Amino acid sequence: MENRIIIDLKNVNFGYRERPALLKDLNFVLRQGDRVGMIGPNGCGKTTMLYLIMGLIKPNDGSVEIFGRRRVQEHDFVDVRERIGFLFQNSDDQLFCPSVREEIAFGPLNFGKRGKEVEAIIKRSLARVGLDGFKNRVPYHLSGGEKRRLAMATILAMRPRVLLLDEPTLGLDLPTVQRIAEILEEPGLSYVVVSQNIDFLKRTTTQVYTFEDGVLTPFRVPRK
Amino acid sequence: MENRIIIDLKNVNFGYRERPALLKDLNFVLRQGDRVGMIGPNGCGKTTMLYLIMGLIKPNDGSVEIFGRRRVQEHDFVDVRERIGFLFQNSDDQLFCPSVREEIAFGPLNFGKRGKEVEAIIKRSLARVGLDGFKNRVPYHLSGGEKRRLAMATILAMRPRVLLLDEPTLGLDLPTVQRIAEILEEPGLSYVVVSQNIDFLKRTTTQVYTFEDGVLTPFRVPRK
Amino acid sequence: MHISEGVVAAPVLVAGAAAAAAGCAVGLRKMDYQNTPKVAVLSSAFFVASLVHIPIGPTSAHLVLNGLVGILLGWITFPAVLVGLLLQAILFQFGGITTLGVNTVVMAVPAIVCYLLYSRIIRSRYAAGAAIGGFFAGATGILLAVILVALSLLSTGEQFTNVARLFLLAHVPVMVIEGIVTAFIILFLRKIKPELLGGDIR
Amino acid sequence: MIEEHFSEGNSVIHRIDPRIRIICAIVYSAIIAVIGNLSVAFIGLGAAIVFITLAQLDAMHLLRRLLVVNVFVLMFWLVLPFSFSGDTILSVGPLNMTQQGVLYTLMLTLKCNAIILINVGLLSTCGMFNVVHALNHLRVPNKLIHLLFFIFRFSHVMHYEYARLTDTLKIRGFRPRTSMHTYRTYGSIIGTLLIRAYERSEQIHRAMVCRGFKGKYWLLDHFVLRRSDVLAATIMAAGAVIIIILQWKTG
Ligand SMILES: Nc1ncnc2c1ncn2[C@@H]1O[C@H](COP(=O)(O)OP(=O)(O)OP(=O)(O)O)[C@@H](O)[C@H]1O
Ligand SMILES: Nc1ncnc2c1ncn2[C@@H]1O[C@H](COP(=O)(O)OP(=O)(O)OP(=O)(O)O)[C@@H](O)[C@H]1O
Ligand SMILES: [Mg+2]
Ligand SMILES: [Mg+2]
Repeated sequence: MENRIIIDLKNVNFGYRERPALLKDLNFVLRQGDRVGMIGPNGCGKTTMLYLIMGLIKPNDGSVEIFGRRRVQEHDFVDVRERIGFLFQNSDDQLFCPSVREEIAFGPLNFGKRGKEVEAIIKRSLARVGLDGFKNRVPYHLSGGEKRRLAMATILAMRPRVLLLDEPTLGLDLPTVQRIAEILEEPGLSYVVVSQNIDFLKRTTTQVYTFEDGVLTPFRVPRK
Repeated sequence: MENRIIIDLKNVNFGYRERPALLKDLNFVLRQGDRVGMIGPNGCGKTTMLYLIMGLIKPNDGSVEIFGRRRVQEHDFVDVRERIGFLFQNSDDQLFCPSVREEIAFGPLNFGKRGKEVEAIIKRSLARVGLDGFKNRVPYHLSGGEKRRLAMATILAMRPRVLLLDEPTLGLDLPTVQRIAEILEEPGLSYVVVSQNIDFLKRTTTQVYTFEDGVLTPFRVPRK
Repeated sequence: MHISEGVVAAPVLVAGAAAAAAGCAVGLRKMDYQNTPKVAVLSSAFFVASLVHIPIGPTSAHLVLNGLVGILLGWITFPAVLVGLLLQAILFQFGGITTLGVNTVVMAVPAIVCYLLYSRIIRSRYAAGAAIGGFFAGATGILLAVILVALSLLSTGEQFTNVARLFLLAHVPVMVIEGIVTAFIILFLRKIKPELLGGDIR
Repeated sequence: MIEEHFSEGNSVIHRIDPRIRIICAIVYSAIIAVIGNLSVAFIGLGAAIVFITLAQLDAMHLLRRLLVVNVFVLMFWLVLPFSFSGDTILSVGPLNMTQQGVLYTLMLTLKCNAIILINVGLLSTCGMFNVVHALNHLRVPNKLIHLLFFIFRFSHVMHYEYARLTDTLKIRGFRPRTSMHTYRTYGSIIGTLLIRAYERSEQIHRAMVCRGFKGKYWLLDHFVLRRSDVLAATIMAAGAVIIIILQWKTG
C-alpha cells in the first residue's frame, strides 16, 4: 500500500518578475514518511520551491496540491501553514518578538494553547536546540548560530509532522548539527531539507534532488 | 627575522551590556602572512573578537594595537578599516546599495578610483566569486548564497592585504567554497577566518584557535 | 491622511509651505552626517509601516503613526515627513507637490506636540506609564492631524463644513487603534532599545 | 509595492532632462492649483493629458493610480454638491444638490486629476535616482537630498523585511482579527521593523566605514543639458504662460 501523498507539485512553472523562467515544469511528490534532501548551486531555485509550497509566492502555471487539496488562493494555504513547519533560510526573517520566550510562545498561542502548557512547550523546545537558560534573552542580541537555533525552536514548538527546512545547519557548531540530525530521526516525520552540507544530507535523508537548468533531477551523493 | 605584527590584542576584556564577561584577558597576535582559523561553539565570542579588531565595539579593558599603533577612539580606526577587509557574518548587514554594480563600486569610489578603472574592478570582482552577469541585479533580491558571494566581492574589490572573514562559506555551494579557498591562496595575504567548516579551515589555515570559557586556546583539528 | 490636490485655496497652500519650510529648517539643523542614515532608515521603516492595514471590525485602516514619529525623531520629524510625502507623490501619487507644504504641517505639527507632551511619561520607569503615554501619543497625533485638515478646509471656504465634519467622525475609530498599536510599539521598544525613545537620534 | 512603474520608457518626455521636467512639474502644478474657473480647469486638464499621452505610460498602472486618487475625490462628491446654496437640481430628503455645488466639485475633480497627471507625466517618469541627482543641481539643501536618497533606498529594504515578517506571521498560524493579540502582534512587527531599521543603520554605517566611506557619496553617472532639452523647456514654458493669461483674463 502506498503512503499518503502530502505535497504534490504538478508541472509548476515559475519565474520572478522581470527575470527569466526559474523553475520549469517542476513535478515533485512528498509522501508520508519521506525524508528528502535538496542540494544544488546557489540561485538554482531551492528556496523558491519551498516558498511555492508554503504559498508565499504563487506559480505562474501548474498546480500545487497539499494534503490532498489543490491550493490556489491565499486562504487555501492557511491550514497548510499550520501543519507544515517552515524554517526560513535567514533566521532574521523569522524572529520578531521582544523575548525568546514570547518568540517560542507565538505559534502555540495562535493555536489556542495557554498557560502551563505553553510554558512546558517553551522549556522543551529550548532544551531540544540547546538553548536552556535563554528564555529571557532578546532575540536580536543573539549570535548568528544562536538565532538559527531559536528559529528552529519556534518551528518545533508548533509540533509539525511535516517540515520544510531551508539550510537548518547554517552557522551551527558541530554538536548542534548532530542535535538537529537527531531531532529529525523522530519517527513519523516527513520533510524536505535544503542543505549544502552533504554529510548532513547523507545522515538525514534517503533521497536527494538537485535542479539542473530549472528541472528537478535526482542527485547522486558522491562517495568520498 | 620575525614578520611584522599586524594585529596585537593585549589582555582584552569584554562583555555586552547587562551580560556577564565574554572575553577574558584575550591575547592574540596576527603577523604578516599568518593564516589563522577560529572555530568554537555558537556564542563563544568569535564575531565579538572580530568586531573589537575593527573598532566596531570597544573593549572594557586592555589594548588593541593594529599596524603598530594603539587604537582607542573612533578615528584611530579609520585607516584600519581601509586596510583590513571585513566580511560580516550576516550578508544582509553588509549590502545596502540599490544595484550589484553600485555595491561593488562603493569601496573603490571612496578610495578615489573612477570611470573605466571602477568598471574593470566591478567586472573582475564579480568574476572571482562567480557572479558574472549579475551587474544590474538588485542585491536584496538575490538568493542567500548569491548575497554571500556579493558580500565577498565587495571586500575583494578593495584589494585588502589583510582579511577578517566571519563564516565566509555560509550557505555557499561546494564549487564556490573551492573558489574562496583558492582566492585565499594568493601569496602575501594575512587573515583570520571564522568558520564551522573544518575541512575549509584545514585547507586555508595553518593554525586554528577556539575559545574555552572566554579564553583563547589552540584548537587541534581532529583527523578523520 | 492628507489633503487632496487642487482643493484648498492658494493662501492656505502658501501658508502651509512657509510653515513647513520653517519646521524643516529647524529639523535639518539637528541632523548631521553621523545621524542622517539613522534618521533615514527609521523614516523608511515608518514609510513602510504606514502602508500596513490593521483590521477594525469589518473594515481596516492603515496606520499613520505620526505621534510615534514625533517621539522618536523630535524636530527632525519635519524633514522626514516632507521627504516621505515627496516620495509618496512620486511613487504613489497620493498627493502632489502643491500640497506638500500643508500636508507636511498636518503630519509634523501634531508629531512635535506629542514629542513635547509625552516624551517624558513614555520614558517613565513604569511600563504602565509608558503604555498610557504611548496610547495618548498615538491618539493625539491623529486627532490634531484631523483638526488641522479640517481647519485648512474651513479656511478655504465654508462650503467645506460638512466635509470637515464627516472627516472628523470617520477618524474616531482610527484614533483608538492608533493609540493601542502605538502603546504596544512603545512597550516593545522600551524593552529592547530604550535609546530609541530618547527623542533625538545621534 | 514600492515600485517605479513609470520611470522606464523611451518617450519624448523620458528623454527630457530631469531638471527641466521637475521645474515644469512644479510650475504647472502651482498654476493649476490656483485656477478658479471651470473652463480654465478643463484647459489645465488638457495640458496634463498632452503630457501623459506623450509619456506613453502603461495604461493599467495609470488607471489604477487615478482610481486611488478619485476615491478621495468621491468623498467630496458625496458632500460638496449639497453644501452650496443656489439653483437646486435634485433634492434628497433635507439635502439640496445645487448647480453651483456640482460645478464647484467638478472643478476640484478636474484640478486634482490634472495635477496628479502632471505629477505622473513629468515627475514619476524621472526615476528616483534622477530626481535626487536633479535636486542636487537645483540647489535643494544637501541634507534634505541625502535624506531623500537614503529613505528611498531603505524603504525597499524595509519593505522587503516587512514582507518577510508577514510571511513568518503566516507560517506561524497568525490570523488578523479585531483583538488585542492582533494589535500587540502588529506592535511587535512594527517595533521589530523600527529596531531592525535602527540596528541596520548602525550596521550600514559600520559596513560603509569598513569600505572607506568618509562622508561623501560618489555617483556613477552624470547628466548633461542638450539642445532638445532647451527646446522642450521653451515649449512647456509657452504652454504655462498661455494658461496663466487665460486664467487672468477670465478672472
Ligand atoms: N548586542 C549584544 N548584546 C548582548 N549580547 C550579545 C550581543 N551580541 C552578542 N551577544 C552575546 O554574546 C555572545 C557572543 O556572541 P558572538 O556573536 O561573538 O558569538 P559567535 O562566537 O560569533 O557565535 P556564532 O558561532 O553563533 O556566530 C553570545 O552569547 C551572544 O548572545
Ligand atoms: N525576490 C526576487 N526577485 C527577483 N529574483 C529573485 C528573487 N528572489 C530570488 N531571486 C532569484 O531567483 C534565483 C533563485 O533563488 P533561490 O533563493 O530560490 O535560490 P536558492 O537555490 O535557494 O539559492 P541559495 O543556495 O543561494 O539559497 C536566484 O538567482 C535569485 O537571484
Ligand atoms: Mg536558498
Ligand atoms: Mg558569529
